[in-house]
Amino acid sequence: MSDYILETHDLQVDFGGFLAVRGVDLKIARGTIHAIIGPNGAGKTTVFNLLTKFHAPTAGRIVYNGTDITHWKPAEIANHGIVRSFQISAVFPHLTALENVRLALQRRLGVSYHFWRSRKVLQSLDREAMERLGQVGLQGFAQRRAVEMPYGRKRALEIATTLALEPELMLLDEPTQGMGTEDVGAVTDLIKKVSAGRTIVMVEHNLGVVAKLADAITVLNRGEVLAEGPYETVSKDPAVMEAYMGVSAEEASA
Amino acid sequence: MTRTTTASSPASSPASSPAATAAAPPLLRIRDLHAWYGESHILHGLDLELNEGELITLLGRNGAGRTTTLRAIMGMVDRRTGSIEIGGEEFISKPAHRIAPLGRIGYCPEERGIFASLTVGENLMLPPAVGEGGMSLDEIFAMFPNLREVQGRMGTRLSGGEQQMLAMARILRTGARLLLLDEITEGLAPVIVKALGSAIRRLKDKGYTIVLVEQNFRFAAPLADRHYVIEHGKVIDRIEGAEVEASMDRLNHYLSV
Amino acid sequence: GGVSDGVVKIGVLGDMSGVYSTGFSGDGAVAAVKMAVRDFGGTVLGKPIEVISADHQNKADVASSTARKWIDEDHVDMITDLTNSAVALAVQKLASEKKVITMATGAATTALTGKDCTKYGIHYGYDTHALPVGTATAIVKNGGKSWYFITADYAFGHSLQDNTASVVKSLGGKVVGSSDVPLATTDFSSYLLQAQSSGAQVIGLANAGQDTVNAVKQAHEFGIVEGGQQLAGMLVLISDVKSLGTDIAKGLQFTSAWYWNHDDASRKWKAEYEKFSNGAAPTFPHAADYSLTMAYLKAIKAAGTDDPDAVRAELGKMKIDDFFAHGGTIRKDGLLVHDMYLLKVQSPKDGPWDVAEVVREIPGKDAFFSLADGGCPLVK
Amino acid sequence: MARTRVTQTVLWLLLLGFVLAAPAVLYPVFVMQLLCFALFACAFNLLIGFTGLLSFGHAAFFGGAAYVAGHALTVWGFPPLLGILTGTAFAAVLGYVVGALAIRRQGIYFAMITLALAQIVYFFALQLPFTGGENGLQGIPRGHLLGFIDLNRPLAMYYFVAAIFMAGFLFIYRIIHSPFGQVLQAVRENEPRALSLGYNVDRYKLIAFVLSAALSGLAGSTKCIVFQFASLTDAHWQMSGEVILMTLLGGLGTIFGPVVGAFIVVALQQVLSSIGSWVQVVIGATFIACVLLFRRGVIGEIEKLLKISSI
Amino acid sequence: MIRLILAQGMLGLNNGVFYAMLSLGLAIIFGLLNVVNFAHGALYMTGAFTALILYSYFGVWIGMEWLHIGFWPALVLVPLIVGCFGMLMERFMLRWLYGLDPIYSLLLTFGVTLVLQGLFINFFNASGTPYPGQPAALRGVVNLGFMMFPKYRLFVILFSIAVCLAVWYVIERTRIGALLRAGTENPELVKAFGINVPLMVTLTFGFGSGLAGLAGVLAAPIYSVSPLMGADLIIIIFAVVVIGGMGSIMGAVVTGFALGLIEGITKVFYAPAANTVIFFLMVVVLLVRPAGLFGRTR
Ligand SMILES: Nc1ncnc2c1ncn2[C@@H]1O[C@H](COP(=O)(O)OP(=O)(O)OP(=O)(O)O)[C@@H](O)[C@H]1O
Ligand SMILES: Nc1ncnc2c1ncn2[C@@H]1O[C@H](COP(=O)(O)OP(=O)(O)OP(=O)(O)O)[C@@H](O)[C@H]1O
Ligand SMILES: [Mg+2]
Ligand SMILES: [Mg+2]
Repeated sequence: MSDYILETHDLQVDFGGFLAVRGVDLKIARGTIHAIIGPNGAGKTTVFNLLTKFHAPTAGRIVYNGTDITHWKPAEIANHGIVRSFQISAVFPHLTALENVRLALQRRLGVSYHFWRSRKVLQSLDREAMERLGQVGLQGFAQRRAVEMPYGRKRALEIATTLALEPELMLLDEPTQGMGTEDVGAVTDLIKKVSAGRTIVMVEHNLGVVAKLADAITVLNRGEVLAEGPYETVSKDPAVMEAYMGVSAEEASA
Repeated sequence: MTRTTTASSPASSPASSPAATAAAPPLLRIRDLHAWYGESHILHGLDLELNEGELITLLGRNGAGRTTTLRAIMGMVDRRTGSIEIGGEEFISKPAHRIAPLGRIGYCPEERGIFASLTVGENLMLPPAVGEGGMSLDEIFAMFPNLREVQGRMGTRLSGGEQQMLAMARILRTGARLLLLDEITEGLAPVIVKALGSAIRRLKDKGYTIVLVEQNFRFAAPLADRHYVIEHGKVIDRIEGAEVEASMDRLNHYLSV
Repeated sequence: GGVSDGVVKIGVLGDMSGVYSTGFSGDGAVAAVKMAVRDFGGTVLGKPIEVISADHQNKADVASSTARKWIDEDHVDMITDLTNSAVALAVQKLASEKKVITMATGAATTALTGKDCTKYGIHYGYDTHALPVGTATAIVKNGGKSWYFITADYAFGHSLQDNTASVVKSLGGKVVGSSDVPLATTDFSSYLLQAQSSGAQVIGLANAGQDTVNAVKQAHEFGIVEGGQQLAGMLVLISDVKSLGTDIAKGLQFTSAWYWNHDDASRKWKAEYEKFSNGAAPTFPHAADYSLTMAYLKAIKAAGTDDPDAVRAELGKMKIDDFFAHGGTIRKDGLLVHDMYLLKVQSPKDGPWDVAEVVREIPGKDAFFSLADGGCPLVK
Repeated sequence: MARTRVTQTVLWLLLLGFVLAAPAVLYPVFVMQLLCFALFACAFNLLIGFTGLLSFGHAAFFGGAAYVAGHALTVWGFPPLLGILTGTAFAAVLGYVVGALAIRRQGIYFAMITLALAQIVYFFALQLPFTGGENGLQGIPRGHLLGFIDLNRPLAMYYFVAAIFMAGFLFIYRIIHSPFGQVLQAVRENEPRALSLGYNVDRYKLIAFVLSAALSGLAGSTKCIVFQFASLTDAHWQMSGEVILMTLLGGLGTIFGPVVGAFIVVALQQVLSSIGSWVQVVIGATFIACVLLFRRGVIGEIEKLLKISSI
Repeated sequence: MIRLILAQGMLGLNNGVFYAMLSLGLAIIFGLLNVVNFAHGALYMTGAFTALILYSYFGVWIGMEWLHIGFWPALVLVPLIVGCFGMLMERFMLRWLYGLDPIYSLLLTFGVTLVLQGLFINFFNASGTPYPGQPAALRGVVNLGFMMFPKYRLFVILFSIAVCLAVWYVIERTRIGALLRAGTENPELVKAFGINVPLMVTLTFGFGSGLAGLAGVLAAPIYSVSPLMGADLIIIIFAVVVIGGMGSIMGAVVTGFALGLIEGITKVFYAPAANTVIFFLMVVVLLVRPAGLFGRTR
C-alpha cells in the first residue's frame, strides 16, 4: 500500500468561467493530521467539497488507497471509510444521543432496509454505542435528545458518531469555528486523541490549533498550492507570510 | 427634532475627542436595557454610552449577550425595554424599519447577511441611503479591491472573507455615521484581518462612530477608545483604551484569553 | 301488498350545479316532480308521498353511492331524473340489482334500453336514436351530406354521434371526422378549427346544454358560419336557444320530445308550472319529469302496492296519454315510445319563450328503434 | 414512558372496538369507506410524517390501483384477493416510477412534480380504452373470497375490509418501528448528515415512497370492491388534497392521527352532503383552520396535552 | 396542414397568454415570498367573476339596473379588487406561516381555493356563465391570412406580452426587485436597513394576485366564467413553473407562451394528448435539467 492515503492530481473546478481550484496536487500521508490553510477565497472549502463529492471536479483525479474515486457518490465514499464533519453541528436533533451514535453503527448490521423487522434488533448495538459515547465523555447524556444538549456537547456527539464509523480518513471543516476559547481547547484535545490510528484532514483558520495539531500543512492561494510542509517551514515561508499572514518578508525579519 | 443638530456628515465633521464633547449629549446612550427572545430574557439592564467619533468594543464570552445588544438597538429582538437614545432622541419604541434611517445607523450582522439571490453588485446597492456623505463605489473598491472583480457573482458564491468585506462595504455606502459591527474578523485570514483593521482606523479618522463586537481582542485593543465587558446581559466592567495595559489581568480573568 | 315502510319515496338524482343544471335537470326537475305529487293529491293508497333530491355532480360514482345509500338506508322506492347518461347507466344497474325502479329522463343514451337494459329501468322521454331521426334527416335532405362531429366525450356523446352518423350514412351522406371534447369545456375554438379545416358541410354538435351553447357561440366568433359551414345541434333545448339569442340561433333545426306551444294542454301545463316554480319556464325534460311521476303514482294506485314488480308490470300495461306524451307505451325494454317533434328556431311571437315552431311531428314508431333492434337481453 | 404506553393501549383498544362493533350501529358501506380512507391516509402519512416528503399526487396510486383491480376483477375474472393484490402491485410499480423521478427534487418542488405526474396518470385514466373514460368502471363484481365466502353479503364484505385495514395498519406500524424506519427519521432530520454517514438517502426515500404508494393502492383496490366502482374522482388531484387534509387534521407523523383525520373528513362529508357545494367551503375552511390554528392535528394536540409522543 | 398548424398555434399562443400571466404571478409570489400560492387559479377565477359581477350584477345590487361596469373599467378595477383580496389573505393568514415549511402555505392556499370555489359554485352554479361585456371596439375578426382570428383574442395576446415584459423588467432589472428578493431571504436584516418589509411583502402578494385577477378579466370574454376555470388551470401552471424553473420570472413567461404554442400544435396531431403534453415535457425537462430551463441552482 502506498504511503499516501489520499492523493489528488491536477484537481480543477470551474464555476461558470471562474477557476476556484486550479491544478491542486495534494498528498495526504497515512496516519497524519493534515491541515489546509490559506486566505479567504483561496478555495479551501471548495477542495473539501470536491474531496467529499459535494461538487464534481471539472478536471483531475482523486485517488484514495490506490483507487480512483473521482466519480463516486457521497454515500459510497462514506462506505469506504471517508467521513466528513460539517461546519454547523450535524446531529439528528430529535433522536437521543444513543440513537445518534447507533445510526452510525447500524449500517454494519445490514438490516437498515428491513422495514418488516422490529427496531428491537438494534438493541444489540447499544453497548458499543455507549462505549463510543464514553470516549467523548457523553455517557451521562445517552438518553437526552440532541436538541437539548449544549453546543460543545453536540460537537462531541458529532465526533462520536463519526468515529463510530471507524473512518480511515476524517475530514473536518473548520472544527473550531465560532467556539469560545475554552471549547477550542477541548476540541483540539479531542481531535488529537481520536487521530490515533487514522488520518485527518482539516480546514482551519485558527493557527494556534493548526500549530498544535498538524503534521503537515498545505497552503492554498487563489486556487493553487502556495506551499507545503510542516508548520515550522511553512510558517517561515516568505510567500506564505505575505499572502496569508499579511506581513512582508522584511517586516518579519525585522 | 434633535436630529438636525447631529446630522452633519461623518466625513465632514471633525474627529472629536471624548473630552471635547463631554458637554454635548452622547450620540448613543443606553440605559437599563432589557431584551428577550421569546421567553428567554437575555439582557438584564445594560447601560452604555458612546460619543460621536468614538469607537468602543463590547467584549465578553460566547453567549454573554453582545450580539443581542446590537440586535436590541436595531429592534431585532422579540421584546425590549429601557431606554436607547440616539442623538438625544428616544428609540426604544420605534419599529425596526424606522431605526436605521432615523438614527443613521449601519449594521453589519454576525452571520454577515449576504443575500444569496442577489448578485454582489445588488447586495452592495441594496441598503437605502440613510444620510449624506456615503462612500462612493470607487472609494469602496479602493478599500476592498477584491470586491471589484466579483461584482456579477451571486452573493453566496463568495468566500467567507469576501462576504465579510461585502457586508462592511454595503453599509459604508449608505451614509450611516454610527456603525454596529459584529465579529467582523471571524473566520478571516490574518491578512484580511489586518486590512480590516486599517480600514476601521481610516473610518474612525473620518469621524465615524463605531461599536465593535469582537472575540479577537488583539484586533480590537489598538482601535478602541473604551471597552465594555459584558456578562449575562449586563455591563460588568468598563476599561478606557489607555488603561488596557494596566488592566490586562482583569481582562484575562473576564475573557480567559 | 300495501306500501312498504308506510311511505312512497321518490328520489330525484340530478345535476344540480353543473352544465345540465339549467334546462335538463336542477331545481326545475325537482319542481316538476313535486308539482306532480301535489297534483296527484300528496298521498297514494292513503300513504304520504315524499320527494328527496341530491346532486350527482355529473359523476357516476357520486351518483351510485348516493343511490346505494338511498336504497339501503332511506328505502327510496323510485329514482328519477338521472340526467347524464353515465350516471343513468350506473344507477339503473345498481338499482335494478336491488329491485328499485328507475325512470331516467335527462339521460339520452340508447344503451339504457338497449344492451344495458334492466328489468326495473325505464327510459322516459327521448333518446339518442330519436334525436337525429328528425334533425339529421332534415339536414341531409337539404344537401348537408358531409359531417364533422364535435362530441361530448362520454356515454351520451358517443351514443348520439353513432346514431346520427348512421342516419347520415343511411341517407347517402358521409362522416369526415370527429373530435371528442371533455364535458364542460369552455373553449371549443381548437375543435372548431379542426372541423373547419376538414371541409365538412355540416358540423354536428353531439353534446348538450352549456357545451352546445359555447360551441355555437364560438363558431360565430371565428367566422365559421360565415365561412359557409352549417352547424347542427343534435340536442338543443329551448333554453339553449334563448341563451344564444334568436339571431345567432336563427334557422337552427332541432328535435324535441315536447314543445309547450304545440297544443292547449301543453300551454296550460306550462302556465301551471311557471306558477309553481316562481316563474321559471319548463323545458321538455321537466315536462317528462312531471309526466313520469304521474304515471308512476297511477301505477301504484292501480297495482294497490308499491312492490316494484307489480308497479313495473302496471307501467307496462298503461297507455300514457297526457299533455306530454301522445299515444305512449312503456315497452318491455323500458323505453317509453311516443311522438317527437322537429322544431325550427323562429323570432318569438307568443311571448319570450316562443322561440321555435313545430315543423314536423315524428310518430313514435319512426322516432324510436324497434324492440328487436335495441339488443336488450330481456327481449329474446 | 408509562403514560405513552397507557395512551397507546387505549387507542389500540378503541380502534379495535370500533372496527369490530361499528357495523352494528352504522351503515356498513359508510364504515367501509371510512376504513379505506383511513388506510389511505396512514399510507400517505408514512411518507409525509415519517420521511418528510409531501406528495401531492397520491390519488394516482389510490385511483390507479382501483382501476387495475377493477379491471382484473371484471374482465380477467380474478378472485377478490388476487384482484386487490394486482391493484396493489400496480400501485407499487407506479410508485417506483413516480418516486424515482420526483425524489430528484426536494420540498415544494417534490410536491409539484408528484402533482404533475399524477396528472399524467389521470390523463391515462381518462383516455385509455379500458378505463371507461368519464363513465369509469362500473359494476365491479365482489365475488367470493377464497372461493366460498360470498362478499355480496354485507357483513362478510365488511369484515373482509376490516381485516385488510387492520393488516395494513399493523404493517405501517411495523415499518415505522423498524431499523428502516429509524433511518427514515434520520434522513428527515438531517439529510446531509445521513448521507455523510454512508446512507444512500435517495434509495431510502424511494423505498418509503414505493411502500406508501403500494399501501395507498391497497386502500384504493379495496375501495373499488366496496363500491363496485372505479372512477376519475379517485384519481383526481382533489383526492390528493383530501388525503393531505385527513393526515394533517389527525396529526402528521403520528400513528393514529391519519385514522382520526380520515374519520372526521369522511363523516363531515357525509353529514354535510345535503348542503351541496357548501361541503367544499366547509372542507376548505377546515383546511385553513387546521393550518393556522392547530398544525399538530387532533392526535398531535393530545400528545402535547399529555406531554407524550409517538402515539 | 400548414394552415391548420399555424391556426392551432395561434390558439395555443392565446392559451399561452394565460399560462404566462398566471405563472408569472405565481413565480413572483414564490420567488419573493417562498409561498406556493395554490389559490392563484382561484384568484384568476375570482377576477373573471368580479368582471362579470361588475357588468351584470353590481348595478342590480345597488338598485341601478342600468349600470353595467364594462370591460375597460374592469381591466383596472378588477386587478385592484383581487389585489386587495390577496393582500388581506397575506395579511391575515399567510403571514402567520412565514418561517415554517413552505408546505404549510401550499396547504393553506389549497384550503382557500376550496372555499372560493365552493362559494362561487353556490352562487353561480358549477357551469359557466358567459361574460356579456366584451368591448364593441374589439368585436369582429381579423384575417390573418391563414385564419380568421377574433380581434379580441389578438388584443389579449399583445396586451399580455406587454404586461409580462414590464413586470419582468421591474423585478429583474430594478432596485425594487432586488429589495423584494432580499426581503424574502432575510426580512429581519432588510428591516434593519430601514425597509418596511411586512408592507412590502403584502404589496407584493397583492401585486401577484392582481396579475391573476387581470388574467381573469382578459379570460372572461373568451371562456365562459366558471367556478372551476382556475382549478383546471392551476395544475398546468405548476408544470409551467417547474419547467421554467421555480422562481424565475423570465422562465415563467417564456415557458408559458411556449407551452401554449406546443399544446396548440399538439392538437393538430393528437388532440387528446394536448392537455398532457405539458406534463410529459415536464418529466423530460426534469430528467435533463432538474432545476428547470431557466432555473438557477442556488
Ligand atoms: N458554487 C460556486 N460558484 C461560483 N463560485 C464559487 C462557488 N463556490 C465558491 N466559489 C468561489 O470560489 C472561491 C473559493 O471559495 P472557497 O469557499 O473555497 O474559499 P475558502 O478558501 O474556503 O475561503 P474562506 O476561508 O473565506 O471560507 C471564492 O472566490 C468563491 O467566490
Ligand atoms: N434567537 C434566539 N432565541 C433564543 N435565545 C437566543 C437567540 N439568539 C441568542 N440567544 C441566546 O442569547 C444569549 C446571548 O447571545 P448573543 O448572541 O448575544 O451572544 P454573544 O455575546 O454575541 O456571543 P457569541 O460569541 O456566541 O456571538 C445566548 O445565551 C444565546 O443562546
Ligand atoms: Mg471556506
Ligand atoms: Mg455574537
